[in-house]
Amino acid sequence: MLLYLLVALLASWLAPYDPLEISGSPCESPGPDHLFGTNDFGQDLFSMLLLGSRATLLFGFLGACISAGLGTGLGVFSGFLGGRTDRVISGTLDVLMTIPQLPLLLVLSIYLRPGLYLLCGVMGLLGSLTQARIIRAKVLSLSTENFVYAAKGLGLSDFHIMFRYILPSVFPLTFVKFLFGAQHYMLLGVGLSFLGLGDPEIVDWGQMLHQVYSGGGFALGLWNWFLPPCFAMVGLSFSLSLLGYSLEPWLSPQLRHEKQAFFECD
Amino acid sequence: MELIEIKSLKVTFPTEAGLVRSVDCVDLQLGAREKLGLIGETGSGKSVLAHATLRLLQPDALCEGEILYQGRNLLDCTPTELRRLRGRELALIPQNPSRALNPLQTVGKQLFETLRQAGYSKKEAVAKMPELLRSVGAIDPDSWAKAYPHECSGGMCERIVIALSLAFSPSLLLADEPTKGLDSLNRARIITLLGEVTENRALLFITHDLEAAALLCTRLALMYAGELVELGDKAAVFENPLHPYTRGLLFALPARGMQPIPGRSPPLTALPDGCRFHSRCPEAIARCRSQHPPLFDTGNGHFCRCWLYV
Amino acid sequence: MNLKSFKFRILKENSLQPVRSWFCLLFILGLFLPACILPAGASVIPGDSSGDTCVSDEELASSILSYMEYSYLGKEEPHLSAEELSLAAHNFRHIPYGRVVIPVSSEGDFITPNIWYKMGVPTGSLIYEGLVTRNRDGNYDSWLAESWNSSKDAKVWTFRLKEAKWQDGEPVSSEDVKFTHDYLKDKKLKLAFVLNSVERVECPDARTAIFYLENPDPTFPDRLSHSPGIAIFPKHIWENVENPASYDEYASGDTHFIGSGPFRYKAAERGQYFLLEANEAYHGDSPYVKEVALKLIPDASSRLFALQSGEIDVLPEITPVEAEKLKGKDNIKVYNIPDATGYEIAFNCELFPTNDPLFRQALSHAVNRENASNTLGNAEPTETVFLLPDLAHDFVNPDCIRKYDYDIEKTRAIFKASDNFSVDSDGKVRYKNGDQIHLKIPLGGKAHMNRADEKILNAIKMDWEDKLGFDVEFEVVPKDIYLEEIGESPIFIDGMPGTMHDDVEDLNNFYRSPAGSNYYHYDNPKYNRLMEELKNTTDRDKRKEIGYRMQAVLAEDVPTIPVCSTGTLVAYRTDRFTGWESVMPLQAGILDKKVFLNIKPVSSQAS
Amino acid sequence: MVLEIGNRYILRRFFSGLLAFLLSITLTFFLLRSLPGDYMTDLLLEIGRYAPPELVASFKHEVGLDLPLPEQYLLYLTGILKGNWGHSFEYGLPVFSLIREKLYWTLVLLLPSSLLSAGLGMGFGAYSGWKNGSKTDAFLLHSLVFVGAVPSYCWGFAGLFIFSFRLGLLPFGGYVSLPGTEPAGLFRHALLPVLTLTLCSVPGIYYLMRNSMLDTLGEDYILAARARGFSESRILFQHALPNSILPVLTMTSLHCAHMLAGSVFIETIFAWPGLGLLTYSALETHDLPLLQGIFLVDTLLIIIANLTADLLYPLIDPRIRSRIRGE
Repeated sequence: MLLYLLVALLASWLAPYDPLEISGSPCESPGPDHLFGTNDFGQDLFSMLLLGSRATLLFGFLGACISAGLGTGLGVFSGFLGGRTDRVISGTLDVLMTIPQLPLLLVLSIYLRPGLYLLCGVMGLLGSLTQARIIRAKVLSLSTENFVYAAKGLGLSDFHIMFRYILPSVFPLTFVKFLFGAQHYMLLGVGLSFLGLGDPEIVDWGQMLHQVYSGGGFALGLWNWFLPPCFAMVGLSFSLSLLGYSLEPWLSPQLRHEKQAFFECD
Repeated sequence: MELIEIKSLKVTFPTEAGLVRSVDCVDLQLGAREKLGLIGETGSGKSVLAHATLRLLQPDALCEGEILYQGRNLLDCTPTELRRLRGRELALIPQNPSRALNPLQTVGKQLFETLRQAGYSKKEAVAKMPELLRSVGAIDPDSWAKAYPHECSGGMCERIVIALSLAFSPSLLLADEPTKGLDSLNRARIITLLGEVTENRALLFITHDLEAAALLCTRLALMYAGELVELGDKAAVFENPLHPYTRGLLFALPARGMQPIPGRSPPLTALPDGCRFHSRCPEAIARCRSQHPPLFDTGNGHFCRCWLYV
Repeated sequence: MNLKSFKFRILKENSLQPVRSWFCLLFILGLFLPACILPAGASVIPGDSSGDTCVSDEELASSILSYMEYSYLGKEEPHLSAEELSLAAHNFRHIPYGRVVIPVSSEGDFITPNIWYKMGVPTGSLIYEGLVTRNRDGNYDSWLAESWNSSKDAKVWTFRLKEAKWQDGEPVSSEDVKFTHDYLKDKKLKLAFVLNSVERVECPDARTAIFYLENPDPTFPDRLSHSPGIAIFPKHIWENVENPASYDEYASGDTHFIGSGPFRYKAAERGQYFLLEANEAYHGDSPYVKEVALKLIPDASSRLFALQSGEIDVLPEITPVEAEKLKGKDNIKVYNIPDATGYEIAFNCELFPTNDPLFRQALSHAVNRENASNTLGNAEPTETVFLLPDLAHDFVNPDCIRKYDYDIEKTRAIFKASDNFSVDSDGKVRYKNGDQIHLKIPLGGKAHMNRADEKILNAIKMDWEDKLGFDVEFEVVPKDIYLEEIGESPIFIDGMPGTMHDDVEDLNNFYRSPAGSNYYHYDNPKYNRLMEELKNTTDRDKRKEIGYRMQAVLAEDVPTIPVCSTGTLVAYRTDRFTGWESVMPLQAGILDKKVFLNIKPVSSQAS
Repeated sequence: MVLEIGNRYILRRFFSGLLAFLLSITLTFFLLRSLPGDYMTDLLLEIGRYAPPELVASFKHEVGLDLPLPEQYLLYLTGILKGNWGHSFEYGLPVFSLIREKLYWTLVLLLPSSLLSAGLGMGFGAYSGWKNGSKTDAFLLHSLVFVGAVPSYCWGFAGLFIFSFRLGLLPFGGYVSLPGTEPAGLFRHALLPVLTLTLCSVPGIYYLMRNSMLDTLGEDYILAARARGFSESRILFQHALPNSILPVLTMTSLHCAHMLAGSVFIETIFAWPGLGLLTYSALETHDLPLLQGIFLVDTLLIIIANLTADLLYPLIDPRIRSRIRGE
């Protein structure tokens, strides 16, 4: 994970060529000049891979940030304030959630002719709906807990309780969802570019895959062209989800009572 | 011969925070038809003890010592043997009765299954069900049988759970905090009920409710931080409490002035040297801090773990 | 309170060793590895049971020879099996045999006569036919029309039809021609614009159709034959179709796709395949192949797989890289159909700095066409001519060829001589006031296949930046506003539309009518006058002469710099059918009647 | 049974579904119309410089693009209610019948694969949760996390490459072979895409199920059942499984509806002429009415899946049932 982040940050120093520059002849085999060879355009694949990590990571993390942030905010508000606010928000969520995400994204990416950020925003927005639901459920169960009553009893303001008491309690959940979200959005972003719907000016792995695929590199067995972005993506996605899965039991309340019953800690 | 004999039982759980010593060298005997109250505050290891007796702990829990049931060590039994013993011989009335019932099945269905498990034929089971429900105080057994667990009140659930455990007519009943979370009226009813149903059985009554224990039991055992600290006849314990902890508990009763014990019980992962109660003990002496006291026999079957009774 | 319970929340996942997860990974990959290492097993060609394998004429001849030797001289046994001999006989006697499978990338590519929304019946349709068809020599081949001629003023065109039959047995008559015209116009179909200039169609007899035009049009057959071309429809079927917009031919029972072409509809599964069979009652020579199957394979990689495994027999429109890699494979051959599609660097003759003819001339010398073509892989450099010599033949003014060859020194010389520019000692060109020359070139997003325009520009950019000191910048513009964008850009790259440069008529591109404009914002009164003259001239030699003069004007003004013309790369399996390269279709890829009339099954020696 | 759940509940669910549907209609309509770049510009690019303006105008008129926006919207709405979803620009056929036909083929893929993935995911998940901490559990968990981390199209390629190209065992895609070629039935054609779809949706369900199983195993009634001496298999099948499947079931129905959208990749790779491929080609050609139709169908399917889950839930969970009755 860290390695990926590091590569993304240092990409411009590490990359030997400008990824869009034509630095060699088309379809060179891997060699000392071009570590992974070149594509049909003569662009250096190694540089593309390195710099592509940026857009891909950005896509995943930005989307996840938006969805986690917005979802948590909405969920906390709706769950904690309850009453009419809650009914309005959760009703809207219910309705909005039935809108299929991928088709909407596909349509939008065609018609918004999007920058990366816009797509991220839309994705995050859609993702925040589910997130908000989960957080709301959690907050609802939290607000019946004694410490919240106690805080209310102390006469603390709603906002104070929300920020000081509720937010820290839901944070672990948010974080886990953030990790899964990052993985999900990354794959989604790569998928969109793979369909050829991404921003043509930004190099990312999905676009690289798209080029290989539509350029016939896959069917013709040009492994040096096809495998690096594939492995990079799978590796990143795998490590993200492993991280999420191993953190989830630690942070989510779901599996808590397994042993708690015996220790009866209050 | 005693019905069940627990000999220097140790239960530990490995956790990342260290070894949790839930039950530490506990010795207990229980005769047939004897009613023992096991008293202690939350986290003192009462429930673990009960679950250990039925071998219901997590596979990673380590049990040492011996639990002899009619001379047979339960810790050496195979799973199949254990299964035969559970319910038939040793029955558990679990905590939180409302959560101890499968929410997707009606009470009647669960009772029926249990009766079938106890060896009744289908017809017998159907016939036996209302009888059993009536025996735990149901006035309208049919409507009880049709109800889902979430539709039952706390007292009702408790009764149903008791009925389930009685389906086998076991010789030992382990009741894990049956009065927890009930209002005083229901509490009294449940205690009376438990008294009735255990007339011919042994009962291990786990509670932090001293009064309930006093009503139901002949002997009392007090646990603190995984250890037995006092064991004796009901009258002896109530009238002549030996251990400062017992005294503290008694004084915390509403009838006796409601004076709480200061401080908290130590974490089970980092137990203090010496007496485990010393930090909260008003009568602690220097020795309490350094040396762990054994269980002293003060005569008349009254035991106490305190350096005051050397 | 939560913190404390955290401590006790131990879960078993945490005790799993991370090493094990890598083990799992390796295990899964390991499952697939053997399959990757195993040799490809799909080299067996499917469908031999239905008798696809055939022998060529030469093989037939040699086998007959050896058979004779065996019979009469008692020599060795003949090489060919009875089956192979019979197949050879099929070829020899011109009896349709075998099935050729072609992939199409979208359902729209099936030969459906969906004349409402689509561009109409492709001229390459195997089922439907037009009146005439254009060939590569700049002339026309007869199709449904046996002969044709025009009146002196080129306003009346008479077509004499062949004695042909619709595939359901009805005779083709001039009424059908008239009906097609009327139908297109009545129903306001998209294709109607092709026939805009036609006033009416008359049918003096069953085999004569006369088109009366509003204006003289010496190139009327050109109009009818391509871009996109008009196919003739059977009146007796289509007159019952009220609303072509929702007419679904798949669902129309017995009247499926009735045309007059060499192949007829046999079977189809919507979205899967379209199967045609040879029309034995065809008015021309019937084809050698019995069946043509169009198979939907939307995915480029799958198409390549299918070719390599023998699922399909030919794969048109592959990229140069694919062509390069396919060349080494067994049983696969790649050839290029030189195409009428090309690329040019176009100028806006009204915007600064391209409004200066000197600037345009100078840049014409600074385009390394050789280099640009090489980056494409399937392109031929075209010199400064505004008609493609391959197609327009003697209409190309020989004086204009090689007028602007690649020579940076000449560029510098022109700039040096200009009042508006200066050239410094390094050979860098500046405006007179010393400013750098900045050029912003829009790129059509992903609109263009293989990003050919980008490749060309990249090749040229290096020269312009390094040698001339320009600042060249590309701006990727979305497809749908590209047209607007290039209207405001002084310099842009343009794909020359297919078959637009094959006739002097096409020089109309540079003509500025009193009302309208043109792509290049080019306006030369002399040229406009010539164009008007050309439009009213029907005599071929005279037209040629006017064309020469027009080209001379253009060569002087350079509203555009043709760079290269590209071809369509086609790969085919050598072990299945032969004769692909004998006919080079003019457009529409290989889905051309003439191609399919020529290919023959071959024998596969391996089997 | 329906009456028992309560008409009000059904009505409310239904109403919220309807609202969502209307919302998505409105959203797509205005979104697509108000954004720059419509079909006409693409069309003009296609025709090139030939098309005279009057043809363009008549085309616009024919399609209704020249009316004011609210009027177009009203027309569209009433049209949809009447089953007239417009004409596809590209195919020239009514969108509704086009989608209906494609939907059939998508369902041919989707139904078996959703059943398979639900079965496999729940089976593996339950097993993994039941045997929590064992080697099998660890193996399943890690393998499936890996499977889930690889995007669906990668699995699609892998399958195509290995089974169709390298081994030549399965056909290359599509649902029928050309007549007269090797006898490959629908089963052999559908095998790879179904398996790929299944492979990609199993991990999600698996993980849900495993968690849910772990949750349930921590419940007191499992302990109580053990204390009563029930056999392990009985505890699993009577207590643990029914209770842990409940929360997964609703998620699974939604999951399957979302698989529909995910089939865009799979169908393109395997030349399966379903909704996914239709979406892809509609995207490529900017076929506005078709896109809207597909989007509506997707929404509709998700709403139906939601409704099914909502109605199914009270049928199997008595707690929900009585809560609804209480309302």
